Amino acid sequence: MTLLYSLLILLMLISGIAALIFDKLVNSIISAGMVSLIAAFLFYFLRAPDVAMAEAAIGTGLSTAIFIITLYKTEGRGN
Amino acid sequence: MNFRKILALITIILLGIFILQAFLIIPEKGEIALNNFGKADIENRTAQLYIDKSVNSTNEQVIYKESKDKESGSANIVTSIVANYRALDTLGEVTVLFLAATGLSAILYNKKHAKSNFILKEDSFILKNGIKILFPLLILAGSYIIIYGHLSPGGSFQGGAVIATAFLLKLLSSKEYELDENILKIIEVTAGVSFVSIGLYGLYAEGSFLTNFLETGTIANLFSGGIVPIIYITIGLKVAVELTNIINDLMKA
Amino acid sequence: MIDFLEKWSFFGGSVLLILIGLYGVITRKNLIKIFIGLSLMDTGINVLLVSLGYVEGGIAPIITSTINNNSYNFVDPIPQALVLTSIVIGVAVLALGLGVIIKIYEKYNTLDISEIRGLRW
Amino acid sequence: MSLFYYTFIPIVIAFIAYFLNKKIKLSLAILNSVVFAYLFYQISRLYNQWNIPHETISYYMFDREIQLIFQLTPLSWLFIFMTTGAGLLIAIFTIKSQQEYVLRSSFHLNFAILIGSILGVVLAGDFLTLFIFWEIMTWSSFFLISSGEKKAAQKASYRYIILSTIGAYLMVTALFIIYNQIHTFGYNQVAAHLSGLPITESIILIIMLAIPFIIKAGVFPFHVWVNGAHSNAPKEFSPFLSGLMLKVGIYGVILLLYFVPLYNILKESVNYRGLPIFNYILAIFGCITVITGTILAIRQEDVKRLVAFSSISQMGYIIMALAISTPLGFTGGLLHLMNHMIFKTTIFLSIAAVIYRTKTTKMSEMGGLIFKMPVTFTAYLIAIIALAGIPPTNGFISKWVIYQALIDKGYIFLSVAAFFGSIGSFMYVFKPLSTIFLGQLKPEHENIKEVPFLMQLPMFVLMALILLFGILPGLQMNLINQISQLLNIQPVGFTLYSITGAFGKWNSLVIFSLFVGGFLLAFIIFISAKKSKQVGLMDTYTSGEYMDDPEAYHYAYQYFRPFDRVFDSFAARSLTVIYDTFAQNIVKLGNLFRKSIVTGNGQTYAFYMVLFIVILAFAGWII
Repeated sequence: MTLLYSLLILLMLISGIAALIFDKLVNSIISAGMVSLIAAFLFYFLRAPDVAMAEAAIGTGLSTAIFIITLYKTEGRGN
Repeated sequence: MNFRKILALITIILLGIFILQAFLIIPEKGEIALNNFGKADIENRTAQLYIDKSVNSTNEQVIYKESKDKESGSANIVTSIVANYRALDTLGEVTVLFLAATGLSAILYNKKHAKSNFILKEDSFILKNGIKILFPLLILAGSYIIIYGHLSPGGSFQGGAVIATAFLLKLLSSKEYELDENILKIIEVTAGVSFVSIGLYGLYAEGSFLTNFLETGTIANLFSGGIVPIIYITIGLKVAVELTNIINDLMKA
Repeated sequence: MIDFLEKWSFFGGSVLLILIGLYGVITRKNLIKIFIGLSLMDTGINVLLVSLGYVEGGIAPIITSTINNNSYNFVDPIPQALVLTSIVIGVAVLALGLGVIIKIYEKYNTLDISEIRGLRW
Repeated sequence: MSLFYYTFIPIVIAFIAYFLNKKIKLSLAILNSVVFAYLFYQISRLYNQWNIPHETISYYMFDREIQLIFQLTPLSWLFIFMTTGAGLLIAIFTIKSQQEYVLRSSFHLNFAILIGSILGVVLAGDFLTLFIFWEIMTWSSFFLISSGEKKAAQKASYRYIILSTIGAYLMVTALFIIYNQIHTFGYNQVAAHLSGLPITESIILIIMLAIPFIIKAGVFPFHVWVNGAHSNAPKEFSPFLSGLMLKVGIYGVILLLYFVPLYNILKESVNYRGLPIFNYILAIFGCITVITGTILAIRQEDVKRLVAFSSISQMGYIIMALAISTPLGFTGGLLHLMNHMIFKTTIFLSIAAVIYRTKTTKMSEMGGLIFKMPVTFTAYLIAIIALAGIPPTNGFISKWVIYQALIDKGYIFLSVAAFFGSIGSFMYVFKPLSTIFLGQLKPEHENIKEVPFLMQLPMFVLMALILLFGILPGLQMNLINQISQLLNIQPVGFTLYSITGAFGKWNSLVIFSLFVGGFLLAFIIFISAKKSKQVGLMDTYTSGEYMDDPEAYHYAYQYFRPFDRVFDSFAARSLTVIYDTFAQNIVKLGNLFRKSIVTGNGQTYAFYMVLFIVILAFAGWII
């Protein structure tokens, strides 16, 4: 079980780094959403179902959505 | 990697070392330090009183579907903290949310309204028809999460976010769809005012702000927890409306 | 190895996530990336707070039909309640920031922070 | 009447009248005149009542008793008498002259506060009281200067307030150092304490105390504010600024040199020809002030600037005379102080009258006003005769005493500077006379009339005073000898008509009779001789040349050009340029720092924050 957490955390860190490294902003945003999703899993494993739900709904869903909207309103307009 | 980035990296590594060494501090007597992972000492924390549902230390056991008239009768302890013990914090949090949404509409305020409120070039058939089925289901799910917030995992924040997501999908699905901002305003104001007036009634009836003045009932019944479910519903409405507003503003910008 | 991971994976991981976000805030040129960095820091802090309240072998602090009284080994609910509000505030503030970004883009027609010199005097 | 009320009344009346003035025009000017007249009357009754006890007003601040102490001495009586007298004359002058001036109400408000604060400075019995009123004086005069009608007034007042603030900081630092050691601000205690300290320490403290006074007096290294402030201040305030504000600085210098007997302390330091080095340096500064002021005054094209530079050079005389610390020098300094106040006020008032009618200060835009404004012309003429030091006016007597003092001690350099300044003053005061009042009348000034009587009245009074003190210097000497007695200085012998100098006696009655006789003779010749013909100013014959700048062909333009040419390089290296270069270099240094640290990039600031936190953590870790 510890190994599973550790792997998830590693994945989260890798996604975080990837979110900063990617050239295309869409990829960055999706990676950031990935970080939130893994964090939601981690919350669940930490016995915090409320927080996990909130993170899943808000961090993964809404945050990513408003990032994408902003992207389309700025540099993404026309793409 | 230019000089600037290397400098930033070194600084941040130093900062990380300083943060991490805080976890290694072994407390001396009378000092407070961070616990090791999984060794949280709940017995000596305020949390134990919240779990026992007795801030005044009567230490009776709380039993599912049996205990009555506990000071905060909700089965979900996180909910009882958010909506009862620390409800004043939550009021402040809702205020921050409100201010952020207001600030956003002030920043993005546009007299012309000429810009498209939509980001896709044309309506997607699948999304448009899928939403027709999904929208009421999402609203229902959100409402369930909010209303059962004091019994099961979930609550107003999660449910509010789900409802806001439903509106996001609706906005994405169709160019023509417009939210009626007046209704949003009315709901928002009603929710905020009722939250505060519940608090004020507590002040009037029990002597302090946001105190429980209803019967708390048996734990884990739907009608239990005193003012907790009512407050949670107002917060849920408020969160849902604010988040919907934020999305609406951003899409119309 | 397992002991070390068990002790440090959550704390170390969340602190590292905060530092990664901070590094992004300091070095990235694109405004949206800077905000991604901020949201990573946000997530990292939330994970750190919740993991501080974790109890070994603990269960979620909800009284249900199986967990039918409060003498079980619950995890600390207070950090969870705090993180719950923190997440919502986080997204609201993020939206406010992104609204500012949209306005900045309308004015300067770029997202490169080194070209937006509004803070000079 | 309690001494405190002399400072209190003008300030309170000023505020009351300020709000009254919003409703009723001119009420403030008239009320000010009435109040000043009352104060003048009260103060003149105080003459010879030197044994009024010290007056103490205590108040509590931070659980500590703080006292305002007021005292009356012959010296302070001289200054309060001059202040209220000049204030009264100027207030009368402004009733008519300021009818079109926009900032009228604030002018009178600040003017009354200024009068009150100067009274406070002069009546103060300890350094704290002096400092408080000193600051009120600085600020009210700052507002007065900055309310000038020209744009340059703001820059000039800025320069003034910067210098004043530097002085005030030095003074308050020195006072706190002293207070920390002896827990009192009294003049005598401070002087006693200073004489007990090691000589270097006490000299540093004395210099810190003296610099604000020297700045206000406009002496050489700090004279840069004077010309701008005098020439750009409202035309009615310039007389007061030159006539009294500069003298308050002199009061401070007298206070330090004689009243607080620092001379005794300084005697122990290095001496140069029997004079403490501090005094000698001060005298040299005074001498440089005379030369600088004179040379720069001769170059000016703007009449107010010209008179402003002349003020600088006359202040040099006073400082020089006071610094050499002989009985004759002290007497000469005080005499010149009074006389300079009288004739410089007259000059500025007459110029204010000219400006009131012509609305310009450029000499090359005026001419031939002698028949249009005869009273103003007479006032100006008599005043410049006094300024140039020609008998039978008061200016001659004071300069004569100063020369006596300088020659008696054998300071060749100082004497040469004094003579140079005297001849130079002759040159520069003649320039406005010949270009404003003599010469041809400008076509646009055909319809000019003499100023109203209320504006003539102060000029008449001052003219009478110039002649009175020129004939009867004993009136002033009476008071000056009382001051000398107070300060343990050997009095100078005098009668009503005569003063005994180092090399002989000056009998003004004989000289006056001679002058009147000579003048009558010259007048008869003038009447009987043929009159010169008046021609129009614009009849200039240009040989077919096109005149694109008629101003440059006016004979007032660059009047003393051959003389100026000698000093061109000197004027180019003026102290103002040096100060400006210094300021620019400081700005450059700041920019260098700013550009490397404050980049304008938000990210850099975020990085600074992180760095700061890391440094804090590191500091906490190593401690």
